[in-house]
Amino acid sequence: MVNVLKGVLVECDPAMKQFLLYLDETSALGKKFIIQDLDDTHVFILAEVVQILQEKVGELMDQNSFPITQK
Amino acid sequence: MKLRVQLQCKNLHEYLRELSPDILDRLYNHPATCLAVYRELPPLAKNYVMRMLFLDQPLPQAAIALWVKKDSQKEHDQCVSVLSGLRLWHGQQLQGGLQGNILNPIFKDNLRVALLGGGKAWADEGSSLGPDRHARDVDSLDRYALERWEVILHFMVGSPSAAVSQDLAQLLIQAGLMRSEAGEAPCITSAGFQFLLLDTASQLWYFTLQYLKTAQSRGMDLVEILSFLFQLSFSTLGRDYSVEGMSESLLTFLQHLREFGLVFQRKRKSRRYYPTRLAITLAAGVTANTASAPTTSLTPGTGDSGFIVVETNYRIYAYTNSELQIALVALFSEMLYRFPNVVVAHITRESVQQAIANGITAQQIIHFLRTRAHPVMLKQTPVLPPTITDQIRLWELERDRLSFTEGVLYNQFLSQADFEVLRDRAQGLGVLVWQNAPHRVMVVTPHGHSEVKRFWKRQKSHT
Amino acid sequence: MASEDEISLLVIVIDVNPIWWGQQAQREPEFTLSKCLDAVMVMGNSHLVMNRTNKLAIIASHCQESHFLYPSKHWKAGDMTGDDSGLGSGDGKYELLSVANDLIAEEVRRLMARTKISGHQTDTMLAGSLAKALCCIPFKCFVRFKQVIRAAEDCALQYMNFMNVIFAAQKNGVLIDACVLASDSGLLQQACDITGGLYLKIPQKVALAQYLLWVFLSDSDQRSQLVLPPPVHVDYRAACFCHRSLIDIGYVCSVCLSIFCNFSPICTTCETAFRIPLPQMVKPKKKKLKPAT
Amino acid sequence: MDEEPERAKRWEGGYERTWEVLKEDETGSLKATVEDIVFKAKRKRVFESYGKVRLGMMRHMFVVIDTSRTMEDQDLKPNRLTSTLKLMEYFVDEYFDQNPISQIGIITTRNKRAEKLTDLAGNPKKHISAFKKAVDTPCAGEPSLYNSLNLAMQTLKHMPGHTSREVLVIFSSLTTCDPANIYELIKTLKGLKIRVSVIGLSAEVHVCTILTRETGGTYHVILDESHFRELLTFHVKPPPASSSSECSLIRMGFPQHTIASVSDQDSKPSFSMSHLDSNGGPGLTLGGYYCPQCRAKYTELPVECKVCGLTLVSAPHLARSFHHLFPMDAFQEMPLEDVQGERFCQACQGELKDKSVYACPVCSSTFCVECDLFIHDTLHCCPCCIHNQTAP
Repeated sequence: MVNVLKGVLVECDPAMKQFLLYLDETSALGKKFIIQDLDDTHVFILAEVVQILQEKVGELMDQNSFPITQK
Repeated sequence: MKLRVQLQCKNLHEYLRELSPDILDRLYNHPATCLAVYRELPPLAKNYVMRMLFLDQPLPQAAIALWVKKDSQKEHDQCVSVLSGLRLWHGQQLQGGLQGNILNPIFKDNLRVALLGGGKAWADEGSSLGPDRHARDVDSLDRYALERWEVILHFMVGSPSAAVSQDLAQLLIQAGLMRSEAGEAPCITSAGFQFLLLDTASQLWYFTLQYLKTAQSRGMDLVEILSFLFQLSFSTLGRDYSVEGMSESLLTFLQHLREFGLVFQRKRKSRRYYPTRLAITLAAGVTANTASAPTTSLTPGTGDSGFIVVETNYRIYAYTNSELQIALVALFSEMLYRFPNVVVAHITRESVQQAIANGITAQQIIHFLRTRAHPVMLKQTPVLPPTITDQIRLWELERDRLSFTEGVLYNQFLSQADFEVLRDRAQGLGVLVWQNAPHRVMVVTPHGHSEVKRFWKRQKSHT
Repeated sequence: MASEDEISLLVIVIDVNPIWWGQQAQREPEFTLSKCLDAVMVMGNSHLVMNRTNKLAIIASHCQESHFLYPSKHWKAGDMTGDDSGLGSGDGKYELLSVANDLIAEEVRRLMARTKISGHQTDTMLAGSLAKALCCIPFKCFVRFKQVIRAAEDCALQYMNFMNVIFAAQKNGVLIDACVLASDSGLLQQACDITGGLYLKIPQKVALAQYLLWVFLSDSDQRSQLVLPPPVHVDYRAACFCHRSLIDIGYVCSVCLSIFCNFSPICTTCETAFRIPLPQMVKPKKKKLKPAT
Repeated sequence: MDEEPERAKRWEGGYERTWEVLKEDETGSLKATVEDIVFKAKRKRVFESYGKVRLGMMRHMFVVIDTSRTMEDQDLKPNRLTSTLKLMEYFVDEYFDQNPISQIGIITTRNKRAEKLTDLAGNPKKHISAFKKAVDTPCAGEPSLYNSLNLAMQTLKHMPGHTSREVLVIFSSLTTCDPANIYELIKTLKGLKIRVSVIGLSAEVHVCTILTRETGGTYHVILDESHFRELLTFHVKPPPASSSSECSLIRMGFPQHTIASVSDQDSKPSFSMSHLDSNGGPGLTLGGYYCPQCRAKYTELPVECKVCGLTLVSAPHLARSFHHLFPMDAFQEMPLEDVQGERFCQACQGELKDKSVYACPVCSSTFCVECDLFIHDTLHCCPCCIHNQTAP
């Protein structure tokens, strides 16, 4: 029987996917959001978390960046 | 699911194609429109039109197909579709039962008029008024046009000195370039940011398109103003024309054009007007796409040469007094110091990310810096330090580490054959987003879901 | 699509040889010089409206001179607002075009009224016109092509200058098209073949405008796509310097490259004495004795 | 070898005050004089034509290209080899443009050996494709001047006496590895009337000075890439023929070009003789040039018929080199104030604005400087004189 699910396909690099899995496991967004782990670079997730997920990724990037210029 | 809005700038043909056939036919009543449309045709289509211009009988389609070589069939088909789409030619049954084509008679007549003369004059020329005592030369017209256009841009970036009419402000809001909270002064939107970084010709064309879109709602006749616009673009710079014989709505339109800087009129009630360079080059923006805009076009407020120096330490020195240009630079950088003739700014991750969040692309920022580069910068290749351009692109990519596509997931297929049948079907419909054969998983667009589902139901009932 | 900043300059050279046109008017009263000029103007107009950056120049090639019909010396851009403003005739023609056309007509009239034909010289100086046409093509343009409307016969005197012009054109990537009204011209055939242009002898003179629009208006990109009249057979045989007859095999002087149909011991052009060749061997090129070492 | 007094080196000569040429104008700008100097240099080439001298119109030239390790130096961008090969492509094109019935061959030298890249041939395409392929050749070892000159000589000495025999060496290394006494070879070359010219890429080398002086060639060392190009251009023009060279009438064929289209029923595709030795490329073609003597078919001219040995050319090919034989006189420079009447360039119809104009000495028409250069460099005939040419 074919199963049909609505959601959002996410394409990303493998490192980013690990971050998504981590967010999912720790329920950092308040709930589990990964519907299916497709392969190394693709994940299928709930549509409603897209916005908040972007912010989380933005935060991660902020943590990982350092000012490259001096004032 | 794009979270960012890209500024869509259609070209003339795309715009015309959307118009109703009735309006199109009426448009072709004016030689200027015919000329403008003809000029924007693909080269091969121009040749077709020219060949058929003096024929009064329809030509068999088979004969037309023989005009091109076999290996250029693709271009031929494209021309045929453009010509039909713009209603420039009609199919007509020939006597022998063959299908033939004939040029749209209205278009044909008016293009002939434009080329060879005849018919009545486009517009009254200033000569009927006698020589103008306040005649304008080309330079002063250029200055005037830029000044006017800059006021609009100033208004958009919120310079206090810039004031525009209520109509114009309304138009900017309708165009989605600005947003107005109740009672407050309008402020710029992300589309507006992108708009500011375009070159003048593209800005003008985008703006005109938006104007046309709302024209009908303000009780204007689209055909009338379009014809007038095209007529303007074919007029001679530095020459005066008379407003004699223009309808009331056209006069209002003229006042708007005056505010944009497309025409110069000494006084509101003046009986003559001068088209400016902006009006005449309007058609140049028609085909120029946003990514690779010509650098030759005039940039307001910069005088003649570039003024921006970018250093590898992420500093920008902008040698300008123009509030507008400073505001533009500030869109994607942090201001550090301000001197009488120069400002110093700093490109930082935050400032660029802020700009990107506002809908400006890295490409646009880089294009902006490159086209306005100081002559000193122009001497080196590449013009901008590669570290800077790369970093700006990287900052943009940072946001793009995830790409989202809305879709519907199909999994748990019972057999590989089932999966393949459905996958091939989805592929055939062009709705397949992603698939993985070993895991028997596929994703289709939400839009294509219903069609695929129906197919699957049928398929199941068969077996 | 043609890129926007490409300038395409079309130079039209018209042969206005009064003798040929005079005879033509008697032969076929329905096709006169003014008809031809009308057709050319249609062509020029069409070229100008094709693209904003397109440029046009028209040169009249007369017996003793070449005269620029458009743009003329007496007219500078922006002058239209001056006292000539009456030029823009009050009809539905594109303003720029009506100004240009009036100007052309005016210049032709002036040219025809001015020149007197001295009896002995009746050949059109086409090579000179082409040379001038080449000079006025600025090197900034990317697409350049020019076109010759040719009426009168070839003139052998111009051969060398003509060839120089053709090679200069080829070097600069200028196409030369020829549209021939009278008899075939060997020189123009070669010019078109070498520069990659089109050569067409018009079967029906009255339909000149249609031919011009159909064949010659297209640029080189479109030509690769269109089915056009087949190329003509070009005669590349040389004419010998002694009898002016066309030859298949001839003798060429190694010093001045003069061509002779028979072996002669002294070159008549540069007066060099030649070595008598040995009896013909299989390889004529290796017929020389090895030079003494 | 007798020790002739050598040309004085620049640093041995008098003290030159090069900067004194520059003069400030009223506004204190040097621009005007600098432009003037650039300008004069541009026009200089025009004047350097030989006048009425017999020229060696039929040239056989071997180009020796050094591909030794020194060619990997990066003083020319991206390196000497790439830059040289690129300029050589330009040179070959220009060479055949100016010397349509001449031939050229290419020799490379590395690892103490010389190797023929292409044989003497009259068609630029083959050479240019050879250059394109040669970009990837590894540069290694030392060059051998002796071996390459010897190789060139072996071919050139069989060339008929009415042609000019030339060797052009592009020499990058400062050393050469020769198996025998090179001075002996130079004597032989001199005897065979082979002119050897050298363009040095690094510095002047004594053996090259002797070589060029003895054989009547020229020796230059490049300053930069544009100078390199200029030096190559210098070799494009046919050199004056030595007085002792022979003259003869050469039998040549002028084949007709037959064009056949696919729709033509009578035409059948056939093999071209020029494809015999090249394994690539299309085999069957429709039209072509047929040798008037043996009817062998060729797709391109000029070519030497492989069957009967006749040189096949087209009349325009010969005409292409006529301008060397009848060079134009240089135009006279005169100040703009002297121009009577309308100040328009007779060629381009532009207004004369520069402070000097150029007048044709024959018809005294005036031209602007751009047209002057164009007329002398490319057109080779005065557009106004053509009109005044009356029947003889």
